[in-house]
Amino acid sequence: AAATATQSHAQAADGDPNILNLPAHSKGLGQPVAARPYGLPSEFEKNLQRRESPGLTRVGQASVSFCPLQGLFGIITPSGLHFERHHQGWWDIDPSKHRLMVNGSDDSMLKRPMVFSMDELMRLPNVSRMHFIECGANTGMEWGNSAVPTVQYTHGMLSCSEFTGVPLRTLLDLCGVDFKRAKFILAEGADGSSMTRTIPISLIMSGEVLVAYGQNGEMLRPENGYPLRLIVPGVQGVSWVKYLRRIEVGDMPYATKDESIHYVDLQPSGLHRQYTSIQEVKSVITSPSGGQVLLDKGFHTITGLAWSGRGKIKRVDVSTDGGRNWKPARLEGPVLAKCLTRFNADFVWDGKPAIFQSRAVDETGQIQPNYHELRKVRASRSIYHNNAIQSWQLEENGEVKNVQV
Amino acid sequence: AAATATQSHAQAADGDPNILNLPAHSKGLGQPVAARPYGLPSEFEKNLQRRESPGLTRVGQASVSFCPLQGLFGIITPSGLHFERHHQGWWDIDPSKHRLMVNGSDDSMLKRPMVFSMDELMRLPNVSRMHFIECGANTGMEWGNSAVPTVQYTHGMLSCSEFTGVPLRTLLDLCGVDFKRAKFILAEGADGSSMTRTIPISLIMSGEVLVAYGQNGEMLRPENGYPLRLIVPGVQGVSWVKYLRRIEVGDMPYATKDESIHYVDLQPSGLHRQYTSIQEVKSVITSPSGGQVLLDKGFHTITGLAWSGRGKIKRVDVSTDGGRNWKPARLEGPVLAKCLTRFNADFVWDGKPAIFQSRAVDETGQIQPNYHELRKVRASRSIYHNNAIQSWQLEENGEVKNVQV
Amino acid sequence: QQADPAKAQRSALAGIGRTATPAEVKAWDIDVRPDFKGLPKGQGSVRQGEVIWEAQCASCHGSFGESSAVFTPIAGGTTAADVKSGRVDGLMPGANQPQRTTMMKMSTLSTLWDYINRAMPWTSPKSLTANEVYAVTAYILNLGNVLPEDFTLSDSNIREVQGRLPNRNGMTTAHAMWPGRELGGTDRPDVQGSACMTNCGGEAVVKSFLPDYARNAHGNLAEQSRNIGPTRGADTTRAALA
Amino acid sequence: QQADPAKAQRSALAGIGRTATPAEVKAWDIDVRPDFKGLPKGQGSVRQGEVIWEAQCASCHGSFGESSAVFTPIAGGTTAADVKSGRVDGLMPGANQPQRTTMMKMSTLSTLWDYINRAMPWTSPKSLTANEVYAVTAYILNLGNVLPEDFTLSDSNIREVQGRLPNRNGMTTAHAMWPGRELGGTDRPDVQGSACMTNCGGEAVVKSFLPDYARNAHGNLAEQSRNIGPTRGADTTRAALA
Ligand code: HEC
Ligand code: HEC
Ligand SMILES: [Ca+2]
Ligand SMILES: [Ca+2]
Ligand SMILES: [Ca+2]
Ligand SMILES: [Ca+2]
Ligand SMILES: [Ca+2]
Ligand SMILES: [Ca+2]
Ligand SMILES: [Co+2]
Ligand SMILES: [Co+2]
Repeated sequence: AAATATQSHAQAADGDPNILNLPAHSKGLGQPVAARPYGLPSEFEKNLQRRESPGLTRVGQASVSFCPLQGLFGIITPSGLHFERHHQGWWDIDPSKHRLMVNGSDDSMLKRPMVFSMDELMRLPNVSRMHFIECGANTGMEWGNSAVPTVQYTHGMLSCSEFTGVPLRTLLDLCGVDFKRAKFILAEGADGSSMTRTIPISLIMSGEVLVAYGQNGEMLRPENGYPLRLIVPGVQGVSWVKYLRRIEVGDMPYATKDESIHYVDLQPSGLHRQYTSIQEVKSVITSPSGGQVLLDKGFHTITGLAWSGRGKIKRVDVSTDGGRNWKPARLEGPVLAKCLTRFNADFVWDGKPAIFQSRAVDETGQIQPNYHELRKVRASRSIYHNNAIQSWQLEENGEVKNVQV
Repeated sequence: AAATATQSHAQAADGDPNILNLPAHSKGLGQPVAARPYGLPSEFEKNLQRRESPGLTRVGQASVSFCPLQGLFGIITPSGLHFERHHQGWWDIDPSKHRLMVNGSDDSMLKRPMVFSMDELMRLPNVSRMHFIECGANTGMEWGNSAVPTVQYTHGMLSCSEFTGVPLRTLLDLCGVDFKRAKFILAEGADGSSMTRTIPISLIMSGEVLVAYGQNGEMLRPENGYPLRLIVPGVQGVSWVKYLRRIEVGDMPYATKDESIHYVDLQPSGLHRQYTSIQEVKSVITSPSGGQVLLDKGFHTITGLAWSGRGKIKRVDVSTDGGRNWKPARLEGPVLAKCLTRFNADFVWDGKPAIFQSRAVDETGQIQPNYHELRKVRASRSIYHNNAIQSWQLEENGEVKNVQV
Repeated sequence: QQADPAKAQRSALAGIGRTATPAEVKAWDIDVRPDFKGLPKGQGSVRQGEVIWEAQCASCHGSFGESSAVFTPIAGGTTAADVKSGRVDGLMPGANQPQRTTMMKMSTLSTLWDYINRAMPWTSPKSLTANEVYAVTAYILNLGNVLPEDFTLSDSNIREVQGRLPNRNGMTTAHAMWPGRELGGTDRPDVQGSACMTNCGGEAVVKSFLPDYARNAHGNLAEQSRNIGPTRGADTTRAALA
Repeated sequence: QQADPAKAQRSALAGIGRTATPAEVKAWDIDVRPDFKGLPKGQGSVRQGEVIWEAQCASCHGSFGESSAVFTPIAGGTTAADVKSGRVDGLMPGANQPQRTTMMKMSTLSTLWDYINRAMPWTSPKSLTANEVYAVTAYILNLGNVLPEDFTLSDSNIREVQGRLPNRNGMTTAHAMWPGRELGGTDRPDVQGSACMTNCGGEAVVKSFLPDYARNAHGNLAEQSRNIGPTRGADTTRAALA
């Protein structure tokens, strides 16, 4: 590590050859505009990819690829690195043939069932909002003990984008939904799994739930549901139904496969909590984090992400001694509801071991728990909704490791 | 147009074959996760590319490619579609060899000149902020008359990203700059043109000017200055020096080629205004816009972007009768200083001709002028800093055209 | 006129979208609710189900639903006592069940029918007839000792079979994580952290960490981190530095 | 201790970055300011410049700097009268100059020297010696009738030559678009729009539009717009629909 740490140091008496000998790009002509009509990252950035966690799943089409949080900045996730979770594989659907149907579980739920084309949906009044999406199973492998080495695998089922779409409420209004009878909707996808999830009408009435086509300025990516996806801010990713083809308005929850057999949280009582949906207040330090090696002693920036499915982040504290003492971190703007918030804190490394932790508080006053506080109530078999404080241990050799205290 | 407009209509008595005959993706298995470790847009989105304006420039390495604003949503520009402006071509620079030097125009300006590697810069306290970047020459072709057909060519030297980097002020502090003597800095790039621009120290003291490496969550793209770029919020793009290699602290402006021969605004007096830098309050309707054809009468969403180099957007008004009558548009959140703001407004098309305009007001009270107001003061030979109200004429056949009223 | 904004908007937006035809709704409205609304008429026996299972399902899920080749096992881990109580003992703490199978968790029978009907077999979802779904559902229930071998499942007896599911009483909505009040949950989250800022708790002792032999289990981490910046990815093909 | 936060931070950040060596500063500090600070000693004649120009510049800029093959012409549009007044008449309204050349706009000679030195020749920037830059700068000034053919430009006479630039008095900083107060500009923007909301101005009459023959000049716009949504790109390979 010491060798690379001195990268900028004058390597000869005179100075650094990278300065003294002008590089080719200072003495030549580069490439023309639009050489790449759609650009890509630098060749030197290839290490940051979405990756599967070896052994986690058995088939690639019913699996997850994790977002490389260890290398990301700010709050917007580059769409090319957005995490993926498919149940029956992803498709690149012809949008001119895609339809959205809204119907009732019976005739009393709405005046008329309707069909919309993409052309029509994109004419309707729309909004643009920044929100995080987190899989309910994010950090699920860590309920019992430290299991995976890096923040990509511990927390990488997390991404954040600016979404553009039509409030679902508008579509329900157009169908003349009887809001006295209707209590739930079922959202259904068009892929093989035809993913189905129940959402309460009350949440839709708030205008927050979107039928979205836009993500980070362009159309949704195929892996994220092109051309249409449900956006359910604050709620776990499985409810953000991709390739959205149908909304059914009804008066009871649907207990679909991913509401009864999965995404249910096993409690110490032996009961499963059903319809656990909100992603509670959570944060993680993304760098320095597991699997990284600090190059040098001295000043470092501790950086990470905080979020809550209940609203805005109010504060984040950071500890470098495993949770004994805490200092407030700086929050970068904008701080938005149900959106990632980037935090930063100073750290001067004296070469001794340290344990980094971050702890978020949201605007409802909920404080992110440590593993002790979380397991006291829920034990460790929930699989889903692990929002415990993450610990990264810095060793004397500069290596950072995933630990639990 | 009529034919495509009825896309969602039941095409047989029974209904739409796209619904009645389940598509392949509802009856099969899709692709696995991480099939694309770094994802790309859908195959159906190829029409949106950055493009050169034919005849505008003579060589691709001293040229511009325009951002396809006509198809974008929200405020974040997908990095792959970010506009490009190169003076001597772009490079993909090895970041391990890249250095930033800070020196003084003479010894009295600072305690010591310094060199930083990327490793070091990325350790320093950093911030993440969303800002627009607009070339000073954006809309330059339209000073005299309508010249190009679409918003990509009229306004496409405009993009907006979340940037992450170190306040330049921190680096000047580290060098012990004497802020009583120092009044300006010169920023210099490492490419063939080694672009140089003067920035006032007063702006740097505000903490706004960043030495940035991050853009939209990942590293800057090569076309946008990888690995290091100066961010000068509110100021024209040419000052956002790419491939940043050097900052010189001095006591007078530098009158570089792009401060004396270009990016000077010819006034009716025959004098050139020099050091015009701020991008003043401006807006444009991105859809419906020139070169588009409305598929149908009835409801449409008018959508566009507003921005000001002086701070936040306070309001945007929209006219559909060429500026006689105006209605306030809805602003999408977040509304941030020196950042794009997305606005939306309703429009019900009765089939008659219309002229769409948008007019932005910023928090300092500056109101975007129409061409009459702008030319009364500056005539039409400025080339740079055309922030006039844009008009799009909707014809009875549904086609929208670039006009001036 | 401001009285009903929804109505005002409806009229402004008139002409966008159209009424769905009955045939269209029929083609797409395939969901089956816990109260069995949406369930098509039909029937299928355990024996018919076995034939379909062997032909179209067993390759992935195993002849007895025991395979974990593509997913957690479907059957296993339930007992006759569970069928009576409606609570699966294997889910109690310390029960030491190696896996939580579908049969152990499933509390609503509609779920199984609906899911097979919409998504299985995996490579050709929505290819089974209603009767075939009844049959294969019956077979899975037989594998789970919920139904006898000679049973024929149908839309008229499915409610009774629901009453035999081993984990039918195994769910609760008494929590604060549903984003509404429809399910009778609670308002107050069950877990709350601590706001302590100094001298909190005892010494920080590491209780869990990754074993050295797993160092390279996720591939070489040196290749999974950026090659510039204040850190590098650890070279996990080698032992950690002293 | 809070008295000097900059100092406090300096010490926390100690060890990040290092002092630049004199050789390093020399290698990169190439800028030349309007007061000629930064200008290396040296000299070059118009005639020497002509040789370099023909060999290394004329292919792109033309023998007389007249070519617009790669960029606007470098020379042209200035007169002996301009050299006297320091204001280029060709920039006045109605002057009817076809192009605004470099020579017409340039108000500081440092700019030309600095730019050639850092960026030209285009495909091999920073390859000229200081003397060569003097020479070619002299040649360009000769093309612009600023210097006679037998002139030798050097660090000792360059200030005088500055006093002959045709547009040396052609710049103003009296505007509100500099983000500071260092240049003696104004605080109030020169242009302000109108806040009028109803019945503003006269009828909206279209005064400028694209001619029909240019319809397809930017390629087929049907291929430059998304193929779904409320609009399509116009097919500009055909005449507009009636
Ligand atoms: C080619 C492999 C394959 C075949 C054949 C197949 N399945 Fe599956 N099955 C899967 C996979 C993979 C999953 C998990 C899907 C997911 O992640 O949502 C699954 C899930 C299931 C589940 C839900 C299990 C749970 O706990 O979530 C049931 C029930 C099921 N299959 C039944 C069937 C039936 C019945 C058939 C035949 C008619 C069948 N499968 C054929 C691969 C297969
Ligand atoms: C291969 C082509 C090429 C050659 C050879 C070349 N140039 Fe250029 N030159 C250009 C281009 C292209 C530009 C515009 C660069 C930009 O956009 O910033 C330019 C710009 C200039 C300018 C600035 C003009 C202005 O108004 O901005 C000067 C001065 C100049 N060149 C001088 C020279 C000299 C002196 C040489 C030879 C020593 C030279 N050029 C050789 C292509 C060339
Ligand atoms: Ca239904
Ligand atoms: Ca200098
Ligand atoms: Ca219609
Ligand atoms: Ca039991
Ligand atoms: Ca050091
Ligand atoms: Ca004159
Ligand atoms: Co999930
Ligand atoms: Co520019």
